[in-house]
Amino acid sequence: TSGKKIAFSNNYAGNSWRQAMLDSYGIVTKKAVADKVVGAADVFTTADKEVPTQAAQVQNLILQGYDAIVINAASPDALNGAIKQACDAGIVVVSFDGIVTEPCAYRVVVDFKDMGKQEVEQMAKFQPKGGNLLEIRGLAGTSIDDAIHAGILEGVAAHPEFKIVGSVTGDWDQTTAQKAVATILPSLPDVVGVVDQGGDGYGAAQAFAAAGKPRPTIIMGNRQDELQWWKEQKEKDGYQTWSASIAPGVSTLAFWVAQQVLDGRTDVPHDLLVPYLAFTQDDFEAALPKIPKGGVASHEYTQEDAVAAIKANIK
Amino acid sequence: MPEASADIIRPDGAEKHFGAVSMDIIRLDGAEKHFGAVRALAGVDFSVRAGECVGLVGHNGAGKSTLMHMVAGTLTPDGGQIAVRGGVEASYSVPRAQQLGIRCVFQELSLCPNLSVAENTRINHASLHGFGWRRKAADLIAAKLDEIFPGHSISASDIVGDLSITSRQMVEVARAFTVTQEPLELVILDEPTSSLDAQTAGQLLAFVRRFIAAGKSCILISHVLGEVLGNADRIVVMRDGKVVAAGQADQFDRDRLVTAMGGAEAREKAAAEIASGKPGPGPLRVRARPPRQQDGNELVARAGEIIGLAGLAGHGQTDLLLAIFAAASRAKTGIEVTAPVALVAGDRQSDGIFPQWSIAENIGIRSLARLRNGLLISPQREAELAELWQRKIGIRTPDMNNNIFSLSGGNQQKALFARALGSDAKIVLMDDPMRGVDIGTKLEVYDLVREEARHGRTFLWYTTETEELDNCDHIYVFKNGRIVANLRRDELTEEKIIQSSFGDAA
Amino acid sequence: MLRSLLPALSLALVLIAIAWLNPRAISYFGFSLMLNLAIPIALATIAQMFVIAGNELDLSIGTFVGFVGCVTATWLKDAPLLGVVILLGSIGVYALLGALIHLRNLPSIVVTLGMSFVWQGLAILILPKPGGKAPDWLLALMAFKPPFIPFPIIAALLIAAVVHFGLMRTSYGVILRGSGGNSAALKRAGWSLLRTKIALFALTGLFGVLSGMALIGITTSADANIGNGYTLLSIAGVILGGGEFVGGRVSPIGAVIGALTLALAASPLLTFMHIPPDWQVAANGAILIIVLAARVLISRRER
Amino acid sequence: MASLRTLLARPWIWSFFGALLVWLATIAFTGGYGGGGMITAALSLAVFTVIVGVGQMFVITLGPGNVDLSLPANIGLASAVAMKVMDGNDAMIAVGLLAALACGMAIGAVNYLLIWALRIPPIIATLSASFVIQSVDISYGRGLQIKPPPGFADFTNWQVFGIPVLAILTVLFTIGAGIVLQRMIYGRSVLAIGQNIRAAWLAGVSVGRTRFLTYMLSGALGGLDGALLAGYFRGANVDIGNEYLLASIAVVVIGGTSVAGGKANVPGVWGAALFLVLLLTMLNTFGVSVGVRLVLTGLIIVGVITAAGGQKALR
Ligand SMILES: Nc1ncnc2c1ncn2[C@@H]1O[C@H](COP(=O)(O)OP(=O)(O)OP(=O)(O)O)[C@@H](O)[C@H]1O
Ligand SMILES: Nc1ncnc2c1ncn2[C@@H]1O[C@H](COP(=O)(O)OP(=O)(O)OP(=O)(O)O)[C@@H](O)[C@H]1O
Ligand SMILES: [Mg+2]
Ligand SMILES: [Mg+2]
Repeated sequence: TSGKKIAFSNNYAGNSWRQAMLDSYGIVTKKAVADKVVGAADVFTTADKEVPTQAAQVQNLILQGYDAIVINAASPDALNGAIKQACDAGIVVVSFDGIVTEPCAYRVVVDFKDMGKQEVEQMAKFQPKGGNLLEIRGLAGTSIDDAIHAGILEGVAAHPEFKIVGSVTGDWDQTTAQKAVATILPSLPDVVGVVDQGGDGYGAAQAFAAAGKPRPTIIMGNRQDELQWWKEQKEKDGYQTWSASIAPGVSTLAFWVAQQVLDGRTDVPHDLLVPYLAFTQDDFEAALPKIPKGGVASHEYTQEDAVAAIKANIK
Repeated sequence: MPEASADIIRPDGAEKHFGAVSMDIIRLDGAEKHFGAVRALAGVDFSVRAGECVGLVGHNGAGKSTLMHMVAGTLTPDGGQIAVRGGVEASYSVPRAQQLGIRCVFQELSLCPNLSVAENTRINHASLHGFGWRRKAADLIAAKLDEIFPGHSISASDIVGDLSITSRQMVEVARAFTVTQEPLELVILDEPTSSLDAQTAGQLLAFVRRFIAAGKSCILISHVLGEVLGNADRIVVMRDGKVVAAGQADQFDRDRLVTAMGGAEAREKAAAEIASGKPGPGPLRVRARPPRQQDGNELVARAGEIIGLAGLAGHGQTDLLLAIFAAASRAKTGIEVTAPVALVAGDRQSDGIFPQWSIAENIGIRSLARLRNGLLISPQREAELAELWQRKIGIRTPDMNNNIFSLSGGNQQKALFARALGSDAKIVLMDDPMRGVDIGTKLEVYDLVREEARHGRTFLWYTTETEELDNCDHIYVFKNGRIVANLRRDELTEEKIIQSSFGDAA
Repeated sequence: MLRSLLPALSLALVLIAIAWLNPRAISYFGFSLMLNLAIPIALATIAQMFVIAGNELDLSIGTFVGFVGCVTATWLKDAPLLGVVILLGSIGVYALLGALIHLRNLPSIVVTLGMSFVWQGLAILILPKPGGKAPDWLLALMAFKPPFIPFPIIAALLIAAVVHFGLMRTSYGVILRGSGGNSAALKRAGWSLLRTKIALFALTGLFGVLSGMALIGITTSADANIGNGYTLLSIAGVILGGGEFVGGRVSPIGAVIGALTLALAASPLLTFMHIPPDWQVAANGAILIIVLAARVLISRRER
Repeated sequence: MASLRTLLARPWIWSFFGALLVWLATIAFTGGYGGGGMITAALSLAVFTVIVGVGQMFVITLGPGNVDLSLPANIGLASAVAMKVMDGNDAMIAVGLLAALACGMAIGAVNYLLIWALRIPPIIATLSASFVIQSVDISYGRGLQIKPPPGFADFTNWQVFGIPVLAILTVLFTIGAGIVLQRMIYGRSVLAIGQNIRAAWLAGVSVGRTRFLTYMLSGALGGLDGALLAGYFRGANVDIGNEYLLASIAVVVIGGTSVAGGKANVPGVWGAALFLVLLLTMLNTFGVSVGVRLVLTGLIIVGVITAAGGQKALR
């Protein structure tokens, strides 16, 4: 595949998760290009998480004559028109994180629903007596928010000792999340735990502190500041929690999948399930020093990882 | 005023006179209107007959425009009755007025600046629609403009916002006289000549006479009493919201009108006496050469001088004033200005007034630096300045903290005078500033200007009224953006100005 | 005269840059791809232009397009009659807003800001997660491949021509624009300002609906957040096309050209330039600045 | 009675009315529980909107078409600059604040340069500038969350008897802004330009300088806000200012400032900011779903403005 060109269509670069995603992608693809595994691997970023802008971007990548497009999509369905056009032009499309539902594309999927469910399962370990939960949701109207939320509801159904007494929208943005939590806290009864969608944990902790409320168990999202805070609390009084998120490096897995398909593999399943990245009380401190200050935990995949993942997903 | 009472309208209403007054196109009985505390109309009886031209005069804020709004249906009276051809109208409105053939040229121009001349015609003529309406509208307005203002240079496709204020006024007049499906019986002209030069004003008035001769009617409002005296069949004088005199035009002369209006009596001769006691020329204040000037002519103004800018409207006078104004803050080739400048705008709506502000704030804006007490503007000093000038040029309002738009048109203009004269400017540029100012006030302002000039202020005064040039020490006549004549006051005659305005001097 | 040609000049500038960077794009296929997403933008810009013609501003057009998209991908497909009724009803809501704004003399910017939340909320209620599917006829329409001239170009010409005729040439169009130029004059001439305001808002609603439907026809399925960016884009398009915020000075042809310019400058040009990811967003802004600055150089010379 | 009528005639009273109403509705729902905490939270959060709102108000008052769309990007960049300069060190707080102010002012100056030198309409000029600023921020901050010094973080959350000190300072600042607007030459110039730029020029107002200062002021306030936000939300990030695009405009217009220019209203900015935060509090407390929450937010905004009514047209 040394003559093949792979483009990466991204719709946002302004937070630490996306930056880590781009970093991982850059490290892996630069090496791949240098090793002549592929001919080119260019990155295209639009500003605003906008669907129409990204759709236009995909259409322009078609015009540019790329052989494959790796995409983190702004919408699972609304880009289908453009994705279909790409497939029709003979281009391999591999989506991850923000996946697309168009059947001709490949999906590197994280089981977000399971992640939501696990949050409650873990919560049950730390708060065996149960109690009130606060839920912080993500960007309304998106599929990931919907999936994690569904998982959390399932978890709560399985653990009737928990009750969700408040639910706010954090838009996956620490500022918005902290603000939303701050506005609802005064009127909430005591809360034993916070379930969220990753990355909002630190903001929630700040809001509880600002309101002078007791610190609940907050599920974390693998960001450096979250793990750092966790560590401080642990050292203070043995605080326990759990942390999970999709690894930004999954972008590299998507890259390798695209490379494998371009290489002529025809047995690659269109849906590849990969695990999310989770830290527990025992292993998070080991990971902490490796995460850049203000960044997020990541993991880069190799070509072999991709081959293994493909194999694992062939039924 | 017993002499003039012969024709005063009796207040006992239309019903009694049913047959007798059937000639009346429109008749208002006991019309009243309040704006907050202001009583704009205090029971006015007014009527217009077919085939007559009624002249309406009165000081600024007398209620003339308000009365005309009632006739045109754009304002409903608080009290009183409106009858059309003898029949009392229960709900009189604009569409009804249009149906009856009543049109109005309002004092504030009523054109849409974003539309073309033809499109503006369409706005006042609902019947201009359907296939080919653009052609029809363009032809109609062009024909009417040709008829009223022969030699005009307006095209039906011109965008109104690009036209000079003079051309806009011409368009508005022509539009009102354009006939489509609806009849045309009565045209109200509220200060139609305020932005026209003598030449076009003459064309308009001649047309009005032809219009009347054809059996139609007209109401003519003007502060140029000569226009009213020379063209109206009947004159109605208003004062403080009431009709104070009415009668056949030949019963009035200029002095009697002025007295009836309650203005300054017979002070016109003042001009001559001042001229004598003038000190010699002071230091140079302005030296300016219009950009299109090719010969050596240039405008020179010294301290204490009143310089007149004459010629037909729109021939570069306003442009030169603006260029001088700009040169005062930023060096400009060909123009030398040696002292602070203030400007009295003639087009008050677009160049002068701050619509959100009170009268006092509108006056104070040019003098903010002097109104400060430390870092902050002192409201007290601002009020003092406003009151000083309210007294000095008689702005008619109960409270200077009222919004500027509560003033009548002429009084708004006075506020703009107060803004410039109350400032520290040594040079005052005046862009045809007497638009809509009543005769009494004009005389006061002339005095004021001469007095300020005696104290060393310099005035550059563009005017469309030839009479006003009598106040100037020196007159420059403009044509096509150039100075074509340079007259001393003693050389000034109307013929000379007209001759240079039309001649091929340049 | 030259001034009214400025929007076209901006567009030409962007096209030349594209042709230079990627000659392949200047083809039937290239234009079809590059411009088809410009159609909904052009429609949204026209929608915005109508309210701007009446000295108002619509901050809700983006979320309204999203709402229409959600309705199109759900009810209009599954229960066409209901879908049509809802879309007509939403145009009615726009008309009512116009009436409310006129009767209570409200700042349209606040009212439409409020409405932007309402439309977005409704979109999320209709479509809690992305999905739905555009009706087949709409898909077929937007995928239409006429001979020789790409569909987006035909559509843009058609939109510009129809709206230009309606607003600039008809007799009632004059009244609508006049209401932005001098509403007092219009009132004095006996026209109902309530009616002009209602008409302008209803037209905004109508073109908002068309924009939402066109967008879904291209993307094939909907997302509650799909139109959010259109609010700013549409305002910028009107201004880029030579319109002004007050005074009723707007140009439908200019607006369509403005929308096309924005659509081309924002994406194709950028994609073809191969800029480091960090600076791609900046390049987006820089292109806008350059396009506008070039216009200034020319319009300065004219003065 | 008469004084009540004059009070009702003031356009800003309605936003406070709205705020009060929303607050009463919330505590009626919770049975009086948490009412004080809500006000504390509302005051802490409203501060940030008020600061940028005042800047935006001056800009909008300059007349139709004037608006500063670069505020969100400005806030984001300034927050990163402030945090990097402070570098977690309490001794550098003042320097960091100055750096943020300087950064904001530079952005304001660039905005005006584009508007004046290139004659670009303000809305497009500030929008384009915001794209560039965003890129600068991404490449400067790398999307990482940079933490504030503890002293600064505590300061932004410092409360006396449940009243945030920052809110008290902001009240003083807004009183100052009101005085500048009505009683200083600069403020009068802004008002004059907003009503009629040509008349202002002809009345001797220095139009160019006033507009320049206004865009600088807006930029500076954006910069300051960025620093304070980073303190309060415990870290700078690219997205930190996102919500202030709409919010800064919303508080200005809901607060009674005329979008046609020439008429500004300082107290209204406070009323509207509190109204918006308390509205969020109320809807979060009611626990309605996102869709319903958005619909209600919109309807309540429209309702309040309709109740307030516009001003009557003059002549
Ligand atoms: N909309 C308004 N609000 C408040 N007061 C008004 C309004 N319109 C007119 N007035 C007041 O009514 C009175 C009559 O005004 P009007 O415009 O009829 O005077 P006018 O005779 O036409 O004066 P001018 O010769 O200056 O045009 C004035 O005192 C004016 O201040
Ligand atoms: N010749 C003119 N005619 C009409 N308006 C003008 C003219 N010159 C300047 N202006 C108005 O003034 C605005 C700014 O002009 P300019 O840059 O000269 O500012 P200024 O008032 O001189 O300010 P400063 O004194 O701070 O330099 C212009 O955008 C325009 O609206
Ligand atoms: Mg009048
Ligand atoms: Mg005159």
